[in-house]
Amino acid sequence: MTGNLETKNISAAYGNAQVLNGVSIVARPGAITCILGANGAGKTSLIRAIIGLLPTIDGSVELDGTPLSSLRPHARVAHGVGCVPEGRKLFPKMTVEENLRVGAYLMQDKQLIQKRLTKVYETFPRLAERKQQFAGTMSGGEQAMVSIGRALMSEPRILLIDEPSLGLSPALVRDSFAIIRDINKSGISILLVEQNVRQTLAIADYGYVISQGKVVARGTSEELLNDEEMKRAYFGIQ
Amino acid sequence: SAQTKETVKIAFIGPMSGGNSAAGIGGRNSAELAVRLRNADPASKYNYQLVPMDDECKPNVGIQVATRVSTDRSIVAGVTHYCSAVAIATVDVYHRFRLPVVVWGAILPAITYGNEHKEIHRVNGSMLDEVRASTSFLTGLGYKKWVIVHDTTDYGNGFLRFFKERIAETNAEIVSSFGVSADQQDFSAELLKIKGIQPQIVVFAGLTPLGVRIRSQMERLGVDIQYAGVSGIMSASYVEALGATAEGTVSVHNGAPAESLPGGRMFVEQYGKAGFTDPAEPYGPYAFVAASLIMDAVEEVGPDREKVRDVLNATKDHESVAGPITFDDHRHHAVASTKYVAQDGHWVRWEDSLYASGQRHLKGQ
Amino acid sequence: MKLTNLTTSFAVAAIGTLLTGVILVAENQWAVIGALLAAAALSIVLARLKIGMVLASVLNESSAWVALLIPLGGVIIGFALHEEDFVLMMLATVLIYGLACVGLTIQFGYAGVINFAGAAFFGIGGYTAALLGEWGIPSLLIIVAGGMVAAAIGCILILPVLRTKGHYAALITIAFGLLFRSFLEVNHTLGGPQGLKVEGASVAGHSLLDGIQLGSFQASFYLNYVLLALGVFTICFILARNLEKSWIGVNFDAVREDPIGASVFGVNVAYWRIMAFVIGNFVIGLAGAIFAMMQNFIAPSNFTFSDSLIMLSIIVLGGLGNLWAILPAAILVVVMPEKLQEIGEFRILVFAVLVVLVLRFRPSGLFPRALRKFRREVAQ
Amino acid sequence: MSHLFSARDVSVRFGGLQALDKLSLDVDEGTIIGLIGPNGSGKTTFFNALTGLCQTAGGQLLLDGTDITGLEPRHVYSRGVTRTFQRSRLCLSLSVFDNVVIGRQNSLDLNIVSNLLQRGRFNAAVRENHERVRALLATFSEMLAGRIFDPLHSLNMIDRRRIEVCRALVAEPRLLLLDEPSAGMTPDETHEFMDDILKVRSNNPRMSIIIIEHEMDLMRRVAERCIVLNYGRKVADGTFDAVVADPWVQEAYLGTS
Amino acid sequence: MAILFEYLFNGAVLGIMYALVAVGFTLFFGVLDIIKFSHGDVLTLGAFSGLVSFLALQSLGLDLPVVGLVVVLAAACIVTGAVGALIGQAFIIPMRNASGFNILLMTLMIGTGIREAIRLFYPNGANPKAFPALLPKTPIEIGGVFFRLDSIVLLGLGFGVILLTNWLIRHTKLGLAIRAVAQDGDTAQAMGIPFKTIVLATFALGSALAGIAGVMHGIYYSEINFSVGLLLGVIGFSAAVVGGLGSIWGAIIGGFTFAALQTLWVVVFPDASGYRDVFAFTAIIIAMTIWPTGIIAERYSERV
Ligand SMILES: Nc1ncnc2c1ncn2[C@@H]1O[C@H](COP(=O)(O)OP(=O)(O)OP(=O)(O)O)[C@@H](O)[C@H]1O
Ligand SMILES: Nc1ncnc2c1ncn2[C@@H]1O[C@H](COP(=O)(O)OP(=O)(O)OP(=O)(O)O)[C@@H](O)[C@H]1O
Ligand SMILES: [Mg+2]
Ligand SMILES: [Mg+2]
Repeated sequence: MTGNLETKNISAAYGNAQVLNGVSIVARPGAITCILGANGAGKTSLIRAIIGLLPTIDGSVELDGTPLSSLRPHARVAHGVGCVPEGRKLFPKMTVEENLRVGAYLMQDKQLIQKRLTKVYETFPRLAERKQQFAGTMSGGEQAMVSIGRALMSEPRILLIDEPSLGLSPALVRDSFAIIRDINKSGISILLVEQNVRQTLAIADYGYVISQGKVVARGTSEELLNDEEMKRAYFGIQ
Repeated sequence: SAQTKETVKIAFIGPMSGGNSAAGIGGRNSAELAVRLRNADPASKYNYQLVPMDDECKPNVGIQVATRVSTDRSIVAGVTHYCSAVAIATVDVYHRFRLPVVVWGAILPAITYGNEHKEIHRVNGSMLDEVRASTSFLTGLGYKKWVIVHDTTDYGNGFLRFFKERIAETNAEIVSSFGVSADQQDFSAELLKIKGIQPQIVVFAGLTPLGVRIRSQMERLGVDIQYAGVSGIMSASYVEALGATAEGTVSVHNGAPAESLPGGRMFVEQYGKAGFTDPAEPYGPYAFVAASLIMDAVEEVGPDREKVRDVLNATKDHESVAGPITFDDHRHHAVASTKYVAQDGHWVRWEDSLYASGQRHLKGQ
Repeated sequence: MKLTNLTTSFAVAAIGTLLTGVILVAENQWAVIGALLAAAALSIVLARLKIGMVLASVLNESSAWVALLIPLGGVIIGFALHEEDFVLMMLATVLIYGLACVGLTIQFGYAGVINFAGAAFFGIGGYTAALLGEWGIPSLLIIVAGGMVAAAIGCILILPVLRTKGHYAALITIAFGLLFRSFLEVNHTLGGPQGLKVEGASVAGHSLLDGIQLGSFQASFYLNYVLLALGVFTICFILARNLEKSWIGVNFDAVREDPIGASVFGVNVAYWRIMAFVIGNFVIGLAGAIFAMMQNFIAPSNFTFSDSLIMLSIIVLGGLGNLWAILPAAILVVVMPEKLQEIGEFRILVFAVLVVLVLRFRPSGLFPRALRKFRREVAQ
Repeated sequence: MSHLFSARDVSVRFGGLQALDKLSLDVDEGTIIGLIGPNGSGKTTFFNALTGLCQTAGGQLLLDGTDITGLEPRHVYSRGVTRTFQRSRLCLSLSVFDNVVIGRQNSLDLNIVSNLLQRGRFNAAVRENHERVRALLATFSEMLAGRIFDPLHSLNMIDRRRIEVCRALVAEPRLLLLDEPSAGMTPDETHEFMDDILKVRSNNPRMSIIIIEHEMDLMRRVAERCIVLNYGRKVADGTFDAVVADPWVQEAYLGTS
Repeated sequence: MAILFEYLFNGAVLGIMYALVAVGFTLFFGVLDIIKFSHGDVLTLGAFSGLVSFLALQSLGLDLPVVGLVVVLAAACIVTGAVGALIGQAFIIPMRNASGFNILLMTLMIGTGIREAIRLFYPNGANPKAFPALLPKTPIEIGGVFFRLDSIVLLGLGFGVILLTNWLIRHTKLGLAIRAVAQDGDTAQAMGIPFKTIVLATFALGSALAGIAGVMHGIYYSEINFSVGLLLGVIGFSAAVVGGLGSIWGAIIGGFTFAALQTLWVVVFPDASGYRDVFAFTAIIIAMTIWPTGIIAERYSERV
């Protein structure tokens, strides 16, 4: 099975402010690996560093043994890294369908693209109603659907997902977690960043906790669920 | 030897960037040539140096550089301005700072006639000289129904005014006139209108770039009417840019062909020898003359602005490559304008042309 | 803290005065290039050490009197070079363009209202001065009238501008600038392409066109204009500075940054846009009137689209919204082409390349605007 | 009895899309209303219509019984309605103070002459406003109060959210509209954040709040009444428990069956 | 009557020329969200490189009519495309985060640089240059209406190029990528789009359009000079904006509107023909008041 992503000791900074401080994580093939951490811990920065949008000052990224560090973002995508960025990041002046088509930019087979498009519309019927609406005018939740749909259009070996549940209604949050699990079942490794700890750990196999740009805890979902520190920080007062 | 001679500075001002830079650079080169020739002459008392300045053909820039050269006490006099608007704007500056100047290219009458400043001289004639020659020439050829196309700068407007005045004294008539802006590219609307009016002749008052555009678009639109221009179109690039289409365009210019000037052969020869990459352009000889006049005055009375001015004021029958120069009471040197026709890719003096000899015919003849 | 602020401000003023003086008098091409290189090196060092930002905030947070360093420096240069007509004329031109740029800063730097017709409003001020000059009206009144007419005509233009935004608004001002110029050119009642002569300014019956003569002290008449421009510039500078550090300044910024967000918090977006445009045009009109009086002559070709661009380049090169940056940038943009006369026909090319390089490597200008902080006001 | 705010049959249309469909609801003084509904059900659109950012296609919006339909945003503000945005709308290049003080628009002296010339008076006004803004920021975080003159772009997301709420609160509105204020916060942070808002409200018990949230725990805790939207229509209205018990809500919104 | 048709026809050729320039502006704006004001001068560059290639051909003794046209067009496109890509690489990509206004000013200055360079470094560059007649100028007269064959060909060529561009942007993968990059470069990369390549391709494409327009201009007017791009740039920009930035149909409408305004004025008020630009630009301001975001308004409006 493929989709084994490893970061080794990566560090990165915005100007003088170092946000990643030697982060090493492994996303195992076929598994869902999650990254937890408070606001501003550096989760998004880690995702950006993996995809190549944030230059690293140290360390390396490998996918199935291929070093990615020297590649530009689009080349990393070509190697099989997919991404649902934080805050959706749709192309606001494009229609829903065009957004989805951009997701399939690297695919050549027109029939396959059409097939995937149909599948996305099946998963999100609301998008099927709105094929020609500008993505920028959609409601917050609808945009999330487009963003996940867009990521589904390519066939990555590993999918990086940054806070997909942000702003989604409870039912849709559940759906999206179910969708993520389905994607995973279809053989795509997943690296998931979330605030919604309980539901995340429910579907994840393995997790990392990041704080101040460093990995401070790691373990299987159960281990993390039973960690006292984690409970205090994330589950709130019950 | 040159080292022991005192250095005297003379300013040159003209448009060296922008649309009129060809004329400006030609003028600068010609003035430079005059200075070089003088410096090479062992008999001269001083070592001359030309200080060239760019007025961009804009009055405000002109005022700036005029102030700059006028307030530089080491400069005794100036060879100034090709563009009339700039020349008009700067006369007060020269007067205020008492810098004698000789205009080498601007032809609006008011530059010398619009004031009483003793500092301002002009060697290249005025628009009036041209208009007179041109009107009698064209009406003499039998063109009675005129349309004038003029640019909306003071140059084109000035011509329009004087043409109107002169035509009123003849039995010809200006049936319509069109103002066009100096950077206009397309004239189909004006030309189709003219096509509808059917005049006998289209007279253009403006500079070469515009003159070329209008002539070539007349051809495209099938406006088959005789075309005439003022001195502004009379440059080598007019016939170059139009090729065969230029054939038969008539024009009148204050400058006679350099070769036909008394000292013209010498000028052409020396200009070629000096190795300038750009041509002298028709007004080049006048820049040469202006610089020479100033240097002659300096030779006579030394580098003193006031004395140089007085000598210049009194210029009478002074020999030059453009013939004898005489300043009138407004320090203006009138020029007998020469008539030209474009023939086989060259501007030819009308009298020497195949048209005058009847071998070829202008349109409507 | 107080002392360092004071010494820093004085040091800045001293260095600025010195550099300005040197650039103004430098005749020799190498001296000019040397001064340019020194200024470039200085700006790189400032950027490297991040001192630029610190300086900007020091100047921004000092009390209003620091603005008086400008007339101080100006007067020092003016009197030191009192016989150099040309140099003084350049200095006055710099101040006048600087004044117009204060207006543009209020419009574009503060409220974000783009104005590509700066030269047109400058011209309106100038033509007003030309027309009123014939009537023997006191010069100071004429200058104010120049500002008022520019502001009034701006009021008409702002209406279409308000309905649009971004590049659409830019087009409206570009179109106005172009039509203003072509109108002047074809319309003969205002002198046509040949332009108009303008009466020089006179103060208390004294024509500013006469040189100054006090005992043995003899100065060029351009010193008069330097002092006049310096006076008006300083007043407008201080007022603009107060404007920036006021609730109105806060509103301008909000309107520029996010008009929709601002409107939800009660900000009258249209009103502030109009205000900025009108105040700005008033200041530009003042500058135009003084300019016309000093030059004694104006013509349509003084007020072209490229002149508007020159004004905009000044505020952008200096650092958008930073009043202090206007003068160094104006010196660069106004004096440099003049000093580069020796390279003749290449100077426009050189100038264009220079601007491109600055924009490319210092996109926020040579001296970016400092954050507004009300520290001083709060501390009092 | 009269309500602080009422919507009567309000409709909003975007092209062919009916984003709000004859929505009616009432808000009494001093209450906190939770607005929930699936994504795209028109919650934000309702806020936009209320604050004058989008045109209504029918119906009336009444504040204190007076019609505010179609008023410009700034006039709605003057009547005491402020809001936050789902996607933060702050001026990143300005300081924290500037961003918040804009919220006091109506109490600022905007006369040109006094702003430019009467600097002493202006300085006094700055001191007064500074005190208020500082105190408000301090209720949320002492650290934030200490950074009052820092540029906004130097702050993290959470602090920016706090500042947006402060900007809306500093005007002492009568009706406060919060659009997903807790998005992106951990439960802990959300909790703390809501406490702070309630703290501010306790000083001003007559203020009413409408809050859009998908976080059910938070809703349960703060909302005295919940209104559920779907496809721009009101589908349920009542106490939190009653609404949550509604079978439609169970099924279509909460996804628990 | 016949003259009326001639007005219409020549107005149309003028309109298509403006439209072609406007399409370039629209492309850069709609696609990259920038105003690239050097466009007019790139056009001049295109015309001059076409001229040089023709002179080169001539000196090689190859004077075939069709080949000449193809070579001249190709040369113009290659030179302008390369220069466009170079501008993108050196100035626009590194300035991706700068304000739109900075880019506008910068490209204006780059345009000035190109213009001055042509004037200074092309032999005798300040003077107008004859442009070769690459198309047959055969006069055609139908019922007293006078055309030239080459004008008709140019009209067709202009339309063809514009429609092709529209198709490229709206209906191809390259077009999709171009628009994605315009709206969010980072995310486009994260979707696998090669950012730099696409930006450079856009610049090459838009500039090549200017190259074609330059050659057309040369053929139509038989004459080029270093400043043709100056006014044409301003008019093209106005046309693009009046039509509605970002819309190719808007560019066409804008181009024809502008040509119609100019022609109309001279026809109706021949004695005040000098006022034609005053009239045209006043009309533009009024049009912008009526249609604040262009005649074909942007469909997208910001959501709050
Ligand atoms: N563009 C930027 N410039 C400067 N600092 C930044 C930038 N983006 C993020 N930061 C800072 O880097 C740190 C880590 O940010 P990051 O977005 O990676 O956090 P996160 O864990 O994803 O947080 P969140 O849960 O809020 O999404 C934060 O302190 C943030 O303020
Ligand atoms: N400017 C607009 N143009 C077109 N459609 C719009 C516009 N604004 C909103 N809509 C549509 O109106 C509907 C309601 O949107 P709204 O933003 O009010 O939803 P919401 O309830 O706030 O959803 P969410 O919880 O996802 O934020 C959506 O389907 C959206 O696509
Ligand atoms: Mg994040
Ligand atoms: Mg919403």
